[in-house]
Amino acid sequence: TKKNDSSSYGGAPATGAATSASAGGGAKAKVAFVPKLQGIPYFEAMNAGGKKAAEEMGTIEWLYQGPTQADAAAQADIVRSFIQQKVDAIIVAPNDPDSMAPLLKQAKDAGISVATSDTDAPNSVREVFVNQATAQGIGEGLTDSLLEAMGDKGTYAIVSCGQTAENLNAWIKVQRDYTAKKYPQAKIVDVVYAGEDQAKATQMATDLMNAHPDLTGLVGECTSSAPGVAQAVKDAGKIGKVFTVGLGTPQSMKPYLTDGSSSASILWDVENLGYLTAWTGAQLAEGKTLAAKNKVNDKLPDVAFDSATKMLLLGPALEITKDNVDQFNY
Amino acid sequence: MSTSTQAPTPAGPDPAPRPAAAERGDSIGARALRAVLTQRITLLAVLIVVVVLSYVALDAGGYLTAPYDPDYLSASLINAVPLAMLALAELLVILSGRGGIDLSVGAIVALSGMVFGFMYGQWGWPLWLAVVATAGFGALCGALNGFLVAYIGFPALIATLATFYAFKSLAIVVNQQSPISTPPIQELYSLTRSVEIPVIGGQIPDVPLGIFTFLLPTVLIVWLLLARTTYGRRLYAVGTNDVASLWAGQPVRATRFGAYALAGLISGLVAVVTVAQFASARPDAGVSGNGMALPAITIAVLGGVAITGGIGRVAGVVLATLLIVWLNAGILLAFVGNEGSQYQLLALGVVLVAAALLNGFAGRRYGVAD
Amino acid sequence: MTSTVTSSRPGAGPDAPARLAMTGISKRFGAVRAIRQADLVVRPGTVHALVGENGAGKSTMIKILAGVETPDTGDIEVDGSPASIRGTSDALALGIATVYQEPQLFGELTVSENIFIGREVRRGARVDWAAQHAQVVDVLDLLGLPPRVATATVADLPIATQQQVSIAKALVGNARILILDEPSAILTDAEIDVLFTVVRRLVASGVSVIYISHRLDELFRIADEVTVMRDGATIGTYPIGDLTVRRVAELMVGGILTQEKAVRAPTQDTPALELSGLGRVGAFHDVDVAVRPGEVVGLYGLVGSGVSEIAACVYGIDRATSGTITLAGRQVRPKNPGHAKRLGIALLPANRKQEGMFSFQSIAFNISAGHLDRLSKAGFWVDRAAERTVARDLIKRLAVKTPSEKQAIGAMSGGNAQKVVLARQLVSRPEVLVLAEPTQGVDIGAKEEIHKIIAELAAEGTAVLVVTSDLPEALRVADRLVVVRGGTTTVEFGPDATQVDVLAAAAGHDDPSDASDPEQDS
Amino acid sequence: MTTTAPPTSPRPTRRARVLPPPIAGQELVLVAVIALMWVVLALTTPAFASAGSIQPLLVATAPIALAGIGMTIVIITGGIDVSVGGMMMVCAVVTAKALVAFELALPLALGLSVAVGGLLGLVNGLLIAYGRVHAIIITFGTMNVFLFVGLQIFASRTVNGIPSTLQFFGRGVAGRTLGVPHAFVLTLLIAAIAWWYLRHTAGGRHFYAIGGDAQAARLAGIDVRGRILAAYVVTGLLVGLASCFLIAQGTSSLDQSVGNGKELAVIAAVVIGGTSIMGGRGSVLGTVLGALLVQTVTSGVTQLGWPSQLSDLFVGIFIIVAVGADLLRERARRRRLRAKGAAA
Ligand SMILES: Nc1ncnc2c1ncn2[C@@H]1O[C@H](COP(=O)(O)OP(=O)(O)OP(=O)(O)O)[C@@H](O)[C@H]1O
Ligand SMILES: Nc1ncnc2c1ncn2[C@@H]1O[C@H](COP(=O)(O)OP(=O)(O)OP(=O)(O)O)[C@@H](O)[C@H]1O
Ligand SMILES: [Mg+2]
Ligand SMILES: [Mg+2]
Repeated sequence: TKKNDSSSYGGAPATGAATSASAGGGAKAKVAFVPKLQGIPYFEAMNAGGKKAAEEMGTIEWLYQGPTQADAAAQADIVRSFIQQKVDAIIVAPNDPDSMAPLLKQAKDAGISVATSDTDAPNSVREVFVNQATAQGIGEGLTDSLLEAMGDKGTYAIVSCGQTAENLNAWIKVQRDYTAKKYPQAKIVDVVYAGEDQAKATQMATDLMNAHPDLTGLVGECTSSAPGVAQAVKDAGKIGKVFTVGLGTPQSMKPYLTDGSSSASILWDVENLGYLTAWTGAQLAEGKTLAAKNKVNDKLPDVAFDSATKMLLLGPALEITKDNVDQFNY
Repeated sequence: MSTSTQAPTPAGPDPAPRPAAAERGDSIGARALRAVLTQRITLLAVLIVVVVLSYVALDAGGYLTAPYDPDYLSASLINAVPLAMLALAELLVILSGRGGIDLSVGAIVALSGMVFGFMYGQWGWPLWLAVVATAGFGALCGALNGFLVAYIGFPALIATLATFYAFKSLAIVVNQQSPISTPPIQELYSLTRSVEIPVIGGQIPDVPLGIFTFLLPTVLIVWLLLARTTYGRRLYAVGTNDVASLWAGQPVRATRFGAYALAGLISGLVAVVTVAQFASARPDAGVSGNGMALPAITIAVLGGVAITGGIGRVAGVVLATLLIVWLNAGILLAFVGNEGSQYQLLALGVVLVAAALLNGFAGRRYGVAD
Repeated sequence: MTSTVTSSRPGAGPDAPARLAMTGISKRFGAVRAIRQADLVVRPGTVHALVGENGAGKSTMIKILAGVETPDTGDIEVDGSPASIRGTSDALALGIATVYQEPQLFGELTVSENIFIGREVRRGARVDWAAQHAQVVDVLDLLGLPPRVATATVADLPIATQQQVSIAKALVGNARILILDEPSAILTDAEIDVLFTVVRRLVASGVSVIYISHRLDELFRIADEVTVMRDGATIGTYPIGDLTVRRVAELMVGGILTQEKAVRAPTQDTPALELSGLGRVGAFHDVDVAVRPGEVVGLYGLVGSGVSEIAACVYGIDRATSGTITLAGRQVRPKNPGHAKRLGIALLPANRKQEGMFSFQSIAFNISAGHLDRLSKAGFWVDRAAERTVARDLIKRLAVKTPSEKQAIGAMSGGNAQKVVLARQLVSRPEVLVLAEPTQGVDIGAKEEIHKIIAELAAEGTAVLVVTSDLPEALRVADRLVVVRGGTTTVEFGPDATQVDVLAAAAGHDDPSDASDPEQDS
Repeated sequence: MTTTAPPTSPRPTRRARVLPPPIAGQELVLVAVIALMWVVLALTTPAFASAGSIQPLLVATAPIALAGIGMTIVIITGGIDVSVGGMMMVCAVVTAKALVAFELALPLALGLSVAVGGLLGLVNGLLIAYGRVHAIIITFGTMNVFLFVGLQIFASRTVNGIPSTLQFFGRGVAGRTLGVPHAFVLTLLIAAIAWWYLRHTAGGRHFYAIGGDAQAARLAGIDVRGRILAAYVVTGLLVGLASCFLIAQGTSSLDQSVGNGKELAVIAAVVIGGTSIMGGRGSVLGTVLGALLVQTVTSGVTQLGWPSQLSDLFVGIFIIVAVGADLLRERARRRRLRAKGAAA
């Protein structure tokens, strides 16, 4: 029997994996991406982008495997199995950044390059964080879009999802601060948590409208509550009276953007994010260093890398409205 | 590990009078078949061998994405720690009879994990004190269940469904839904790393430390408790027939109460394991997704614990955990992409139903009560 | 070897075809040959008793007839034509109605519903409650129960009334063969009288009744013919006139019974157990009994008289509300069975299956349960060697038939299981031993052995209180017999009491002490 | 054997009450508690008592109540079904996909969902009735299998652009007639039928008998297996219908979180409604009220502006209180019986 070379303390860090991919020529480097959750359009679109990158670049094999529940433990299992598979790079969108940190260390010790994408694990050994947009950009984008619809004033509420989701909570914090600063006549009256349940998000949005009859805005903080709040407004017959924005994927938001129950969806090009993630994995696997500005492909000619925070930024957040929604097929 | 010498449970070597003729006349093969079909522990042991060998064969044939080797098996044991411990907690409460079950173990893990987070991560208590206090807090949560079930007379399913909701809600509210992951908590991860076993460690893979620090002590203590102590006897007696237990002068309520409190205590320990494993005290640990309770009950049942009480063994629970953990670990290597996690669900469901049906069928066929 | 019989009863001439003929019936359960080549012929309009030791196969025989079990071999003819009984509904369709040994009632349903369950009177899609109700009221009336019982929820009724409901259930509908499997076990004598009246009325109208009972004296009041079973085979069928209780018992066990009674004297004068003025609201009052060491006292009362409640009180299951319990001169108040045990009281529960046995646990487990403090180190660590020794000793002493102390008690016969439960009471020699219905449902052989053990215990100086509703047993084992009637102790009899005297004292001459007052529902 | 009523029952004068009262203690208590909560919420929140609040509340109650009716029957027979969440997922995804692909009409969509639910219920029922393994074990197993099937059908995608066909059961205007939500009315109608069936037909009473004592029920000639099978199939059918309600209440897309955790929500509604988990006793009206109570708590907490996570704590407390009250009543009943026995 051989010793575990994946253990965190033992086994000399094998530097071989990265070099062999570049030197060996024939064998493709294995880049694995572990999303928070499988089967939701957001991560499946990232997967599509990653696959596309693998095809176009031709130097990597793209692996994608996610848990069926947004659960840190289930995600850890998958990371562990990728470590066992001795892939060349593991990129994770952690459900719980703190939980993921030690595992990433374990992977790195086993000679695997590690990175995060979509959600960061700042206290980890990750070499790069592929960021879709800054928390600032997202939070402000949501607030601006909503307040534009609301006429810069009024009260609004937020329907969030998982109570413990780091990035959602970070965005909410930005929204609170930014609203207080930039829109003194506007106010956030409540933040509620509906989990990943669309029907529950819809019902909670309905309850919020009843609890605050003067409510004129609702934010759906994630891809399941964004259409949920819009549906609630539509059901209550309050289109034009209560405005909603959210972080919804284009196809699920399309009906609501069209009928006006949702003013805008703040997102980014998720496929491009997937592409960038795969590209980053390839760079790491080949042992290349990232420049301050990177040309990834024609669509991403100028991706900024901040070497201080080791953050690769996709670009500014994107406002999806009824006019541009059809550009996205996910 | 083998716990096959457990005395009071006839669930294993079956003592029912059997026709001597049939016994003698049977070939060794027929007897082995009978043992596999009627005894859950034998069945599980055989299944584990079959599963591991099939994966090894698949591996040799190049059908797996990575080697299914002792290293991987050993590394995946880290999952066995919380799962087996909670399944042992379920063993205790299910044994206590009258529809004993504990749906709240996952919520206790979440809530006492937060308590541990406060004590160790924020208030700076020494580790040993925080661990003891967390276990104590878990026991207190379990004691609430035990009080409702044993002294007030609530059906266990209902009492623990209620406390599941309550503990879950409190865990989220207690720290405004944020996890606690201060540096002391993060450093705890080292408790779950893999270590080399002394003496023979050079020859075999390293094993996750949690196995030694938490799982094996729990297994050993629960086994001794059930098989060797008067409390264990009383628990089997109460679970088998609580009226008779009362008439025999045993403290029925206290015994049943104890089972729930102990289950809570084990859940408190699992909370520490979970916090260490994830380097953060998460308010939704143990309740996110499908939660920890349902898998724990499933493992217990797969391990041969009779839902009616009074029958069940530590060995069965441990073997069932190994089977599921190693089966799942292999599935992740056998299926690429999202399919892997999905087939884990299928495997768990099919193994559970098939084992239960097989035992039921064989029990009737061979005239042994399941 | 079945002897043919002719009856002299009118209306059931020898030429009439048999109502029921079961021939060559065999049935195995795994390796247990429950029935072997048994024959049973029941003629129309007769009461046919089926007797045999425990496990002789009586219940299995009637379960085959009722469609609960299917025989391996054999034929069944009803009224001369072959019948195929594949399920309970086939049996019902043939007019075979059964009162099972264990009550088969549904606690949350009303009496009416219980009686018609599985064969409801329908009107369209729904149940015709009114029509059912009317029939039920008639049948209850026949059994001397008021109409309001029909709408009562069964769980709200006393156990004896529940048993009568089981009987009512069999009486509704046009049964041609009525099977009663130990119906009298928990009925009071007055209720048994009502039952017998009903049975006679049914028989007169041409119904055949198969009657199973361990109370052999009853046969002589009701049966026309008796079929004796032994080891799954039918030994023979005899007209009742050819038999005596003794003869039946001999046929059952296949040998001659000896019956002698030892004469004992108490070893001390201070009672080991004394109840004085003991009472519990709603159950009994002013109970006075004293049992001295080395003495066996019988506490005899009809079911419902309060005997069983007295035992429960002495053992701390219930609390007395008045009076005192004194143990060897010291007044005590047992709080629970554990406490009572520490005080030196041991009790054999009346209901073996529910209150005594840990079915799928071993004999050793069953014996040591309740004595773990003694059979352990520091009250915590089970001393398995001591446990084994004690179990083996008791198995030998009580002549329990088993290959090993590891055998599960659930797979043992009733008599052996009873001995194991009794063995539990003897682990530490108790000062006071209360035996509630020590031989209920136990066959004559085992009964004898248990009686012998009781005598031995008394000889060793234990004070034994036998609480029973089995009069012959009470007379047989007790040195003194205290009769309970209407919730209180009444007369006391010495060793030479006769059955008639005691029964008269227990049942009372003028007031029928049972609960079934014929009060009209208003 | 059907016994015909004999002509000699001349007692037509007074129709004696031959059944227990139609509404038992637990239902009355629940009605009182819900009424009290509604009054308090109406007084303390701006718009709880408005149509815009009550209508969605009733709609949101419907799926849990509906699945709860099936679960009530299952629990009455002494069983349990923890696979309803998995069943909901399968029914919902099949129906949603069919709606998108074939633009099904409403009756067809309903029929499809109900048929799929019935099929899954049949699987449970067959395994439980013929496997002779405790229902909780079987349904723990099938839960996982159903989740697998559901995820496979989802094929890692959400179902987008679901047509508004099912809005007939939604929260919106299309889901109401004269202000009354269709989903809730249909639920009440089905509850009423189930109530009548359980109370007045032989088949219904047999469920109770089986839960009371399955062995005795078999001896009484009741088709125990058939009835148990029926209970799970009915649960499947109702879960199928409830899945349509869920689709209608969600958005125009459906993701794989649908049904997650619903089994516990449904069981909570049933036990709050006073059905005994031991079997043999229970009422579908109680279940509907239980579901309404839980939804009132959830909506109430949100409308009061309290942390939304607190609603679970209240649900837990309500379960304890509701079942505790039932236990006390049961104890009082036994004490009464003893006292009566003493008097006699
Ligand atoms: N379901 C069963 N499985 C195995 N053995 C059985 C079963 N039912 C009965 N037996 C066995 O068949 C034999 C006959 O049992 P049966 O119940 O007919 O006796 P019985 O004469 O009615 O006894 P009792 O007087 O105690 O009621 C016994 O040995 C019994 O153990
Ligand atoms: N389920 C079973 N499987 C195998 N053997 C059994 C089973 N039940 C009973 N036996 C065997 O049948 C024999 C007689 O048991 P049985 O239960 O008939 O006793 P019994 O005296 O009729 O009890 P009771 O009076 O309580 O009905 C015993 O030797 C027992 O080992
Ligand atoms: Mg018997
Ligand atoms: Mg019998």
